[in-house]
Amino acid sequence: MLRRTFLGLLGAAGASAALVKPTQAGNKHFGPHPDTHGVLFDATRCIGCRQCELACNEVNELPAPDKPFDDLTVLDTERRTDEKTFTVVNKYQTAKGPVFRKTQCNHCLEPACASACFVRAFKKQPNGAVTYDASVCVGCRYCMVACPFSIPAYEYDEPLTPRVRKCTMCYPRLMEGKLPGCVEKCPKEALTFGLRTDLIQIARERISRYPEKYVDHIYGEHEMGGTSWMYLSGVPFSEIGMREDLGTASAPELTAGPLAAVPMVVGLWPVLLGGIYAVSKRNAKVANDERVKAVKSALTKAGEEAEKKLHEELGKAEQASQRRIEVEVKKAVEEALAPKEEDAGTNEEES
Amino acid sequence: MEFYTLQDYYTFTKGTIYLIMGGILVAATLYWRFLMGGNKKDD
Amino acid sequence: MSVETAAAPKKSLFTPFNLIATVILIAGLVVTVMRFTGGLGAVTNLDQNNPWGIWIGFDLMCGVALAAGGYTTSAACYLFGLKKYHAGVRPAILTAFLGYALVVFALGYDVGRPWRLPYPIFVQQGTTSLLFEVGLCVMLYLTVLFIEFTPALFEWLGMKKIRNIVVKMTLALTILGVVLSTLHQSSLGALFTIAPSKLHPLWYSQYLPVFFFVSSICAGMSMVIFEGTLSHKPMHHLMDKEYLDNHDGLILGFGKAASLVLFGYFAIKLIGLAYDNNWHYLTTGFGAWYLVEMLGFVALPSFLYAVGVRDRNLTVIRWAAGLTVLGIIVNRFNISMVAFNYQLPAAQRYFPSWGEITISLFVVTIGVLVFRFISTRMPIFYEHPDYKGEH
Amino acid sequence: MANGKRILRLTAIVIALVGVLGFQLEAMGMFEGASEDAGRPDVIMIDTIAKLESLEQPAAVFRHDLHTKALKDQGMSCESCHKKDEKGNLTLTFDRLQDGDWTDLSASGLKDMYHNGCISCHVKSEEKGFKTGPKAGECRSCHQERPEAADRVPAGMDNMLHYAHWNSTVIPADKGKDTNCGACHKKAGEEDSWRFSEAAKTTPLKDVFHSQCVTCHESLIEKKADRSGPVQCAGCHGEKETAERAVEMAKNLKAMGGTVPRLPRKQPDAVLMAPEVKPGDADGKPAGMAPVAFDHKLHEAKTDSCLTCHKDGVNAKLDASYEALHDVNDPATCVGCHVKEQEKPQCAGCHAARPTAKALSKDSCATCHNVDVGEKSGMMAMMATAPLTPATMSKEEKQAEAAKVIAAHPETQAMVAEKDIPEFVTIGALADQYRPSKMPHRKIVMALYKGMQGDKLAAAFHATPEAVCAGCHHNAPATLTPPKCASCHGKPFETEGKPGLKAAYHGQCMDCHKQMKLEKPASTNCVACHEKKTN
Repeated sequence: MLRRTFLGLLGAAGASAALVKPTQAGNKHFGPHPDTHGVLFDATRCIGCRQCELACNEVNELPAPDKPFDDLTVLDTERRTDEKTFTVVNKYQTAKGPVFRKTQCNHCLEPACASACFVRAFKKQPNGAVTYDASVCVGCRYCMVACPFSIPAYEYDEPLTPRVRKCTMCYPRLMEGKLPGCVEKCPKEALTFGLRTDLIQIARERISRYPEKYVDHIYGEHEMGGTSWMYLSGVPFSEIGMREDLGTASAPELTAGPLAAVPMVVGLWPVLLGGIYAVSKRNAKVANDERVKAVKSALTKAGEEAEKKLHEELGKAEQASQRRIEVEVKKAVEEALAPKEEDAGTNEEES
Repeated sequence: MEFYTLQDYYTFTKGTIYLIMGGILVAATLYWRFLMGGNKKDD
Repeated sequence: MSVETAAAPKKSLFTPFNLIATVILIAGLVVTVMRFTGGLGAVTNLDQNNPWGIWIGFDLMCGVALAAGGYTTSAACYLFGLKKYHAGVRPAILTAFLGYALVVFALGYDVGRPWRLPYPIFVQQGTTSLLFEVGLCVMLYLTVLFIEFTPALFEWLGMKKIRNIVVKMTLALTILGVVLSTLHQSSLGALFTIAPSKLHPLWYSQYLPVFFFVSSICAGMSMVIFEGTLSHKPMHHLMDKEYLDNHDGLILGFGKAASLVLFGYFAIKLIGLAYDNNWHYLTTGFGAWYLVEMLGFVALPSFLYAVGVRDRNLTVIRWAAGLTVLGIIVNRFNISMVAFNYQLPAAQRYFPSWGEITISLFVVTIGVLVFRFISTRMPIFYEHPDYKGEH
Repeated sequence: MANGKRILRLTAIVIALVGVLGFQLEAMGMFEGASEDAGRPDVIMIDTIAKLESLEQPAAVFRHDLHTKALKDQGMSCESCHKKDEKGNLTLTFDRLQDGDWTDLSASGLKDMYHNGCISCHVKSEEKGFKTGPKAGECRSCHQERPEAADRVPAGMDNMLHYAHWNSTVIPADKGKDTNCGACHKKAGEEDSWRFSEAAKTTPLKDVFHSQCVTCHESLIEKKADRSGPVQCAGCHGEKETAERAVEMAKNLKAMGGTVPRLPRKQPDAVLMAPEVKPGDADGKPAGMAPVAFDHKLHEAKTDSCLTCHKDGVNAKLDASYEALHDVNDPATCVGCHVKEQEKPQCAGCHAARPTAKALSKDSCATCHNVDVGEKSGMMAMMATAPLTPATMSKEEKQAEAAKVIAAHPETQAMVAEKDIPEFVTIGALADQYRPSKMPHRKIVMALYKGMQGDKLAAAFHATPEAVCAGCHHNAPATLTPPKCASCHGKPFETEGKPGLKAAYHGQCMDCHKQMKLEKPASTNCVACHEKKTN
């Protein structure tokens, strides 16, 4: 009987956890900070000169790469950002000829890295940049797991002080009123820097002015809740190595459900488990009482001898093991035409 | 308090909730003792 | 942590087990030196696309799931009133405590700056992170498990008074343990809810936390059975009559429970499949592997358990327990490695290096040695004569 | 025992893994070989019975060219399968005169006809020792579960192919005439594509063409004429074959001087296109746009087929609505075709960057609507007000009026005197890491002029010699002394559509080079235009 209760309640536990639906913050909306800046990358303008990579390398004082930045054969293999490279340009062969695409941190409006970080090392700054603070980073790399664009990189070769490295949108330069390094260096204005709201207008304008030149989509306007770095392209984005299946839910929205369930467990589990404990204890007590009663009635029917023995044992029970009583009681009961009792625990634990 | 990202908002609300959760655990223990500590005979 | 010191007192008996353990320990120490001088890059196959390997997938994910025996057993005994499982509680608590201690120990290898592990709790709290939730719960639960374990220690040391105080806290500790376990077991699954684009749709679900919690119950109970089987032979001389008398009952009871929970787990996985309308993936390669996991490692052990319980056949139950444990490992591997980054070309996928495997074996070996050290000295499989029958 | 079980379990896991791998390989299509027969133009799916009753078996796959070749190899003719009608023409149906013949045939009769016809022939040719097709009992060889899709291209009777026919001596001239139109076109004076013929209204189009083309080609071959056309399916509909033919045609065209001789159909040289006169219009003069003098002769040479413009056939009245003539996005309209012309590398350098070039402007309207506008300018230049009243004019008068206007069109692009074009322009306003760029300005302008040479479209629309300057010096008055780029272009990101000076220079040069398909210098070769500073 008790075992069944146990299993049933385990099932109930699973079900109530499932009931907690993913919730957003009610109907509240948190638009980006009005000062959110961003960059619009226009793949139809990019010529693949790698000047942005060079600028990034200089501005961030990164180590020199194996091959110099004017060596364009590097473009023949697809690369990703790493701990020494915050931005890379890749070349894609498409129906419209080679198309180049720059990759770097997209500076999400609701950054997955920031949502994932358990020490708040990442922060979405009011000016749009997503920055990283190495002074608190533990190095768990959950940000790398979380990032839908696979941008953060880790210093795997640092034994004791590894950092996560990624584009900062040149946050220090922005604070000085300068442009991001790559934007400043681009010879073609393939990168347009500005307020994010303006950039969306600009992108829409370009698409409507040259409808045959552009795919009618601003990548990053809504992807993963929107990004500060957005993209225009003349070929489908999937052809230039960008995932079109990311959806529009931001990282905090994705984890809102499980996070919302946490306090419910804390609030209700003690009540539920305490209740189970009380019920099982009560059942045990009732069973015990019944048995004692049965024993009593059996014993009154039985002779003096048995009654005496029982009293003796009940007296002992106050100080010593219940189990022993049980055995003794059983013995006594058997002697006295036993009733059909199942085993039941006895209460000895004080809360 | 003004929030510009859902992330900041959640950081704030979850922070509060974690504190409340700690409080709940302590309160639950005390309340249990209060509830169970009455007339033992009636248990 | 007591684990470092535990490696030392090995018996000079040249048993095969001791020889292998010695080799693993030496290899582990070598890799340890490499890890903390050359960085993760020197010993692991981790890269920018694959930030988590077996140190997370096995040591953390599986370690935590398999240590779930602690809370399931103590809940069954102290909360659900199944007193006859009492003898099983102490081994389970010890296993769980060691399991969690080793998880933290292994994390020391995996994270970049292990001495900062307390940072999320004491320096800057990233409350929106599920990893924060996991970290907080693991820390608290480790403490709870330690306190739950201390009676054995105090009995061994003969410290009666403090032992009795701790015993009085059992109910509160057990409830707290279950609360914390529910939270971090499920949050381990919820870690991946942030990356729907990286985890294969067959394994990704908004229900991941529920899946992880329910499967941890199966894992915990199966692990108690499995481990009881393993320690039965070498530890037999230490086990008292009560332990031995109740052991078969415990196996039957847990077998029955595990069978039912596995059934429920299978059911909710099926619902998850329907919820996201992922049927069409079943015909792909990943789908076949998913079916292997679901049929071979969930449905089959559930059925085997049922058969074993009906026939009171302990051998079958033990096999089912082994299969379930393996199934949990398969599931955690799938989620953290096999189905993770499924979109990447094969050349960029992760496979563990020898260094990583060595450290994982190293950690497991330490666990076994410490368990042996403690269980041969403290009243784990038997009741301390002073407290006989007082449980 | 326990060991055995363990091995068994490991084996099971290995098998499962191999299975998974196999699945993935299969999914990636590694096991699938490409079908050799994919995309044959001659596949016919025989499902004649489907019209009478539902099919018991899937339609039969029939490869026509395979059979014509086999018949030829075995010394047999088309008549082995196709009957000749009373005029001696081959019918297109199998072994019967025409569809009408078998309407009284039952489905089973029809089935027997095909089965007997096919199988008996296969048997016979096998007896003769040839490789042959399926025989009785091999149902699935013809009735394939997966139908083969034929891959046919349109036969493409364009002006050049048409010329090859009407210029051919193999096709004799009509009685008492110099031309041989009558050999194909039955209605003298009203020749048009067959698709607009009477027959096409009742007969499927493919039969209209096949019954004439293939029959004629076949009869010429029988008569051992000097030349004939294709009789195989692939000859007209095979992708490879038509491509080869196109190459050959292009070669012939080049040998003739690049222009297909005009069709001797008495089409006009010049046409006066005027809006229709509606009742109420004063003096029988239409209100609105000035008439257009259309150079029909010039445009004939610029198109592959008369049907490009005469969409409903040359005898039908042309749709003269605004939309039918001015749709920028439809290359079959006047404006659309002109815009399409701008995609040529010689034009695209300037035009691709200027969406305004595609929109209609008041200047571009007046370029066409220019008949009878006198000395007016601006918007009024497009309004017909002069004494011209098209409604009262005869066809000849109208043609003459149009011809007069056309004659006044410039033959080629007017050029600015070479000495007025600066030879070099040094761009140094931004010199920072690189030395100033010495741009060969005159060379570039002359290259642009060269691309327009003899292009009447360019000549007509580039109204002044300085219009060309606007290709780069855009948004400025067309003058020999345009303002400096830096007058408008300064810092980046000030106004959308107006790049900063650096991007303006780079964009202008690189985008133009890209559009004009100039490989050198590569956009990424910085030092090709400006030397790197060494310090």
